[in-house]
Amino acid sequence: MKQLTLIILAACALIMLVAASELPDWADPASPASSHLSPGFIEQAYEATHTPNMVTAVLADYRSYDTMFETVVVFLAALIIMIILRRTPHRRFCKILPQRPQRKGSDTVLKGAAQMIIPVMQIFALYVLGHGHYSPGGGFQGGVIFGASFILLALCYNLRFTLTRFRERLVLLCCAGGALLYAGIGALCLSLGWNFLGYAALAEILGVSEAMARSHGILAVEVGVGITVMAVMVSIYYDLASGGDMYEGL
Amino acid sequence: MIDQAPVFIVIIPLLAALLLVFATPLGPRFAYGMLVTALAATLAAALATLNLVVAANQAVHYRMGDWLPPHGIELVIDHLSGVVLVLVAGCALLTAIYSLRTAEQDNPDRLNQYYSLFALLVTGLLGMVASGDLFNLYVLLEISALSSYGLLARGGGQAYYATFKYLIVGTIGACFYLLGVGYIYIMTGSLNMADLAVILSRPELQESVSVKIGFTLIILGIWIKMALFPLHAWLPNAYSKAGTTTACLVAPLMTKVSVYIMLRMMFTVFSADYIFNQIAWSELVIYLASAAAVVGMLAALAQRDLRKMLTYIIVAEIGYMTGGAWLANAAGFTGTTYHILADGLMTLCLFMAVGAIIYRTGETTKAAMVGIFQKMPITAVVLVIGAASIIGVPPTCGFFSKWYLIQGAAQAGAWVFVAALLIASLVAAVIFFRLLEVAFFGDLDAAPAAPEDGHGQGHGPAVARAEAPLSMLIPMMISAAGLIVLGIYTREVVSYFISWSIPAGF
Amino acid sequence: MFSPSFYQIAPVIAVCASLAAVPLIALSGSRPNLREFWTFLAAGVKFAMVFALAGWVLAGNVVEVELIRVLPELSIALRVDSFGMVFALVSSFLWMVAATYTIGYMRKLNEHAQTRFMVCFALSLCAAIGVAFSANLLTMYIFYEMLSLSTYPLVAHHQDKEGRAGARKYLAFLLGGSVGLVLPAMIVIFAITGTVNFADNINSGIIPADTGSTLVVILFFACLFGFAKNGIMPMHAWLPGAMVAPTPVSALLHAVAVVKVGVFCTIRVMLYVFGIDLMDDLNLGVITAYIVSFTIVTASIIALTKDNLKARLAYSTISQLSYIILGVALLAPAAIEGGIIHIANHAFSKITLFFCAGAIYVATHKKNISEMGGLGRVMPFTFGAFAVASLSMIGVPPVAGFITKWYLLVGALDAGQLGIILVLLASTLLNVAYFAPITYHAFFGKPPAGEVHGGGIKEAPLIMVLPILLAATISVILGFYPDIMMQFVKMVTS
Amino acid sequence: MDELFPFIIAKYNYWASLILLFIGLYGMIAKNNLMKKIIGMIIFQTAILLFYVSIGVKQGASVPILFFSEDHQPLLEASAYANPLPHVLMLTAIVVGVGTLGVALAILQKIQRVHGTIEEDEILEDMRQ
Repeated sequence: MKQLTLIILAACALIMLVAASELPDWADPASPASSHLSPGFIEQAYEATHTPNMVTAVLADYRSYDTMFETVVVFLAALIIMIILRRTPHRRFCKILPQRPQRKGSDTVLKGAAQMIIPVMQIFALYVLGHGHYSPGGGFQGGVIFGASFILLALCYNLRFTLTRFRERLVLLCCAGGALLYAGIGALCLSLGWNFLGYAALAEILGVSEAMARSHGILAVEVGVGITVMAVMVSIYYDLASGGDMYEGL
Repeated sequence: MIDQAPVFIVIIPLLAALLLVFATPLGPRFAYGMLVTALAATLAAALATLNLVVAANQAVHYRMGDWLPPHGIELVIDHLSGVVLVLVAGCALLTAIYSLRTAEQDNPDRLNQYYSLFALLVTGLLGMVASGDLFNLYVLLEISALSSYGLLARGGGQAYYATFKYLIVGTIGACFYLLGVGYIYIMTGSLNMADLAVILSRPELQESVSVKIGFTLIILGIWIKMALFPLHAWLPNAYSKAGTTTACLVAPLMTKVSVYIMLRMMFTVFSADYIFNQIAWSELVIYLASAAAVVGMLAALAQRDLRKMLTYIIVAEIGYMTGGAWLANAAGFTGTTYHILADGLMTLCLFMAVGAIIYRTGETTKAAMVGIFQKMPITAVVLVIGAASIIGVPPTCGFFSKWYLIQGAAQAGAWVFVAALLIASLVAAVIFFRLLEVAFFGDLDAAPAAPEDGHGQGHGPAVARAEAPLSMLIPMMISAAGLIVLGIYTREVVSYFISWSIPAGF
Repeated sequence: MFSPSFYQIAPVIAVCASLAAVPLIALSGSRPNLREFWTFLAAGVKFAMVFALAGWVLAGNVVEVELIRVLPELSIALRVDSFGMVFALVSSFLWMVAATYTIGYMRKLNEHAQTRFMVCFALSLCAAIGVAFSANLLTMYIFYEMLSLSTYPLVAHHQDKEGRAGARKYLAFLLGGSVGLVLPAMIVIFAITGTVNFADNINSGIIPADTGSTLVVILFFACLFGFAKNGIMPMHAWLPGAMVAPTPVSALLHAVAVVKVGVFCTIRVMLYVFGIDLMDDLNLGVITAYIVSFTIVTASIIALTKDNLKARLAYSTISQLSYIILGVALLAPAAIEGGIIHIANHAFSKITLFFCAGAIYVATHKKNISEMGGLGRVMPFTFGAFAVASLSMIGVPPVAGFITKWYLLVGALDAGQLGIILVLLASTLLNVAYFAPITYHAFFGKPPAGEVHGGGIKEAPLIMVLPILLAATISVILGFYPDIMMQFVKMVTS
Repeated sequence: MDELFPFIIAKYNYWASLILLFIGLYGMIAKNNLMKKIIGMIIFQTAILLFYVSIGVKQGASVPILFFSEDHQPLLEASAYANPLPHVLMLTAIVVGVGTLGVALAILQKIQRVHGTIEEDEILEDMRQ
């Protein structure tokens, strides 16, 4: 059976490898992908959105509908993992949790390092998020770094301690809240008479030009993305690391 | 405001899903009310959109973020997608109403999160149907896929392994689709469906091997997603191990939306001419579809578990729809699209009826059917109507879709497919006949084992009335009535909606 | 008489009267008398409508009503013409008779689930009239299926293993034939011609002349065997199995409604879809005639071997049904008339026979012929009627069956089919051989050893004997005045 | 030979990602250990990411972030920047991949708990009992 799979897959691979000769050359500037839509993005994105980072502009404005669902995918992952793994009803659990004594151990170095690194990480995360308009970065990257700071906390201290700092219930609300912020901005544009996610609608409220309004809109949704991604990272870590019961963990 | 209706179809369930997480402290009844209200609003939006489409007699385009396609993403709703949106929203609403008891039974804790997943699945499905962008379609495909993994895994026990297999296979399917889109993107530089249709009609791309590979990958991916024989192995286990509400939601809609996506790809992105002259797999696909119909039904015949039986019937029905789409004529296309509607509704009807029977009796095999006519007469009637539709008894809608499919097959000279449809119908008749026989006669074969209660001549076991709760009965009755109404108004459905979508060249 | 608009509604009422009675019957299950009242009311309304329409049809009118247009080219529509009227008159009249009898039978035997029984009974009658008044193949198919499904609970009434086996066979043959053969044939006809409406006359049919002859032959035989209710061998096997049903069911459904619907549909398709001309061109008539001749003779021979009265009647039915198709297959006007009139003649005679069988069972709980020696002396009315009906079956003047035999023989002579004449003669002899002994045995035979017929056994209740006598009387009347039905039949062939 | 080498160079991005893709696919289909299936899945998805990202590369182009000249005028020339669209698409696809991976791992934990193993044949054996 395995051999058969191997043979079939190898045959398919061979066909596709040979057929690849028809595809445009590596880094060919004249390829359709580089010549059909992409010049439009490159040439108009700045004017329309005041965002020098075209990836951010395309991600959070031209294709912001995709990105909204991308955020939802992240939220969904956390939700599913929680619904599959989580065992104890969390409300009762959160009440007993703070009284539990912290684990004592000889990990002073770890804790000390964490105390130093975590604030820096978090500030850096905010920078990455906020600077996404000008440099590689944005909500996803910033959110991941921010989430990683909590994971670091959990690794260097322990899960229970982290849970007291960032309650599970709050994590879940943040997961949904970020996505809700994103969708809410879209709906706000809708209520201002523009289409869904047409940030230019914010120009009236903010008193800026439409391009600038788009830039602000991008920032706002990036914040939403950042919150969700951060919370989801933490939530997934909580559930996967403890197997869903929150007592044990790395 | 009314021209914003298309976007509401997608964002209402999305917002509901997000808000449901916040509404946890308000209790399960509030969550239920919220879900039902949101889905009712979604249905209203879908109807309003359909109305827009019919009034304008052309596709409605909605530009996300006011960006012009092909740079921006647009929603495109034409007659076909409008009807499918109404179907999806309607089925979801009925399932939501139905879920009052079963969802709480299956999810004593985390009901809100369960409902949130429910709403997200609906969002994904509706978004897929409405989308006019290949990549956006992929994202929403994954949303619906991921939420269905979550919902199906809620079944517990053996559901985990079944869901895992579904996850692996589903990911392969979705990634094939994504890779196919990559090929198309490389060759055209575009992702917008309407734009692609124009670009792909260029002669050099018609001949291109890479475009053919792209098309093959996309179609293979969709076939995996819709469980076309022989890629169906994941479906029966995954669906039959799930909770009742989940099964009622996932089973009728997921595969039907995949069929719709297949039609979209075949006839909107590519063209009938390209599919049937350049690709020219029709014969092979029709053989596959015929095999799917017969094998699916025969496998269903072999099942003891009621829900597993129904899931194999889905496999067979997928065969009907695929075959119809590849017949390359108007009758076949009409049959397929009409069958999307009919099958969505009848699968829902059957799953709800069987779910109610399982809910009341606790049995999952055909032993659950004993005395069902006395015990749950309304449910039994619903089951009979659903079964009649699957078999193809007039005037239920199942008859008319089969009519079109057979007519199309006869016109195309695909006699294998005609034979497969008839054999499948007959096997379906046997399947349901056996169930109803048990319901009618009681379990006669099992009677000798317990002779003391078999006094007289087995004149039907005397059983107390134990009808399903009203929250289950109402959606069931609506869906059963829908089967008949849809059947009676076949002409209207076909001439107002489907005939507009028949691709050029048929 | 009535305004023309009345005649537009009348067919709908005629079809739907028993359908409308269904919820009423179902809801008044706890009050048998009220329930029976609804049955009679529906039967009365139905017969009145059919009777009113009969006059209108006789005046040369044809009523067409479109109910629902399901597809752009396809509708569910009713049409009342002379051919349908023959069947509609017979079945709506006999429903009243049978309903009376049924009530007596069911109450006397204290059967279970009487409400369900009456509901299905009403449904099946709706279907039967629907078939009679169908304007196209689709409508006919729908009502045909409805009849199959609604009679299933009747056949399976006893809910035991025997009933299950019989009912399984019943549904397997009927649905297998209709879904497996008729449905595809219908759709192919639709694909070829673009319509499934019946032709206006029996000559032309609707199939274009340039259709490939192989395809036409396949379609024809798909329809001939697909309407399995017509009992042509080898699709007859359900009929003896279905005799497990209570006798009124056997009587009405298997002597009148079900089998006659099968025959009616077959003839409808032969004459109004394929048409005489096309059948003649392809020699389909002769082939069909010999196929059904085989059925006639074989079924008669099997009937000889049966001791169970109902089984013998069942095989007799199979044989007699083929007379009807034989007549039409000969394609000569006289033969067609003979065939069609036999729908009515056979219905009245056969229902009498079944009623008698039921009455005997109710009175004595006997099913086998060999046990009925001497019963004629204690049940004179029942066996008297039985004797009259047997004579009709055999074809002795002046009872109705003679008319059929006469026309069939004339038709066979016209068509020059000497082989068929021989078949008719042979089957008449066989009929004598399996019917005469029953009557003889009953009147002149001796009771089985150890049994003395005395005060223990008497006639069945009056409510059962009256319908028997009525049906037998009409058999005789139809023999004396065949024009009652023949005027409609003549309109078919003219 | 002189032509083959440039040819391979010109297409190697597709070849590399396709080979990776099939390795991943083989792992997903043929491996008995469910964890290895997941690893196959990651390889499979990553291959597609690479496939897409490689489309975006353009000869002589820089990252798609606008250059400003001395006098703060943006350099708006299509040939100067790589194609931003594949990056955007793959950002989304990465996220989807992560989501799927997380869900797969969660389900795997449950499988381990229910069946006591993550070897496929042992699970099937366990389910048969």
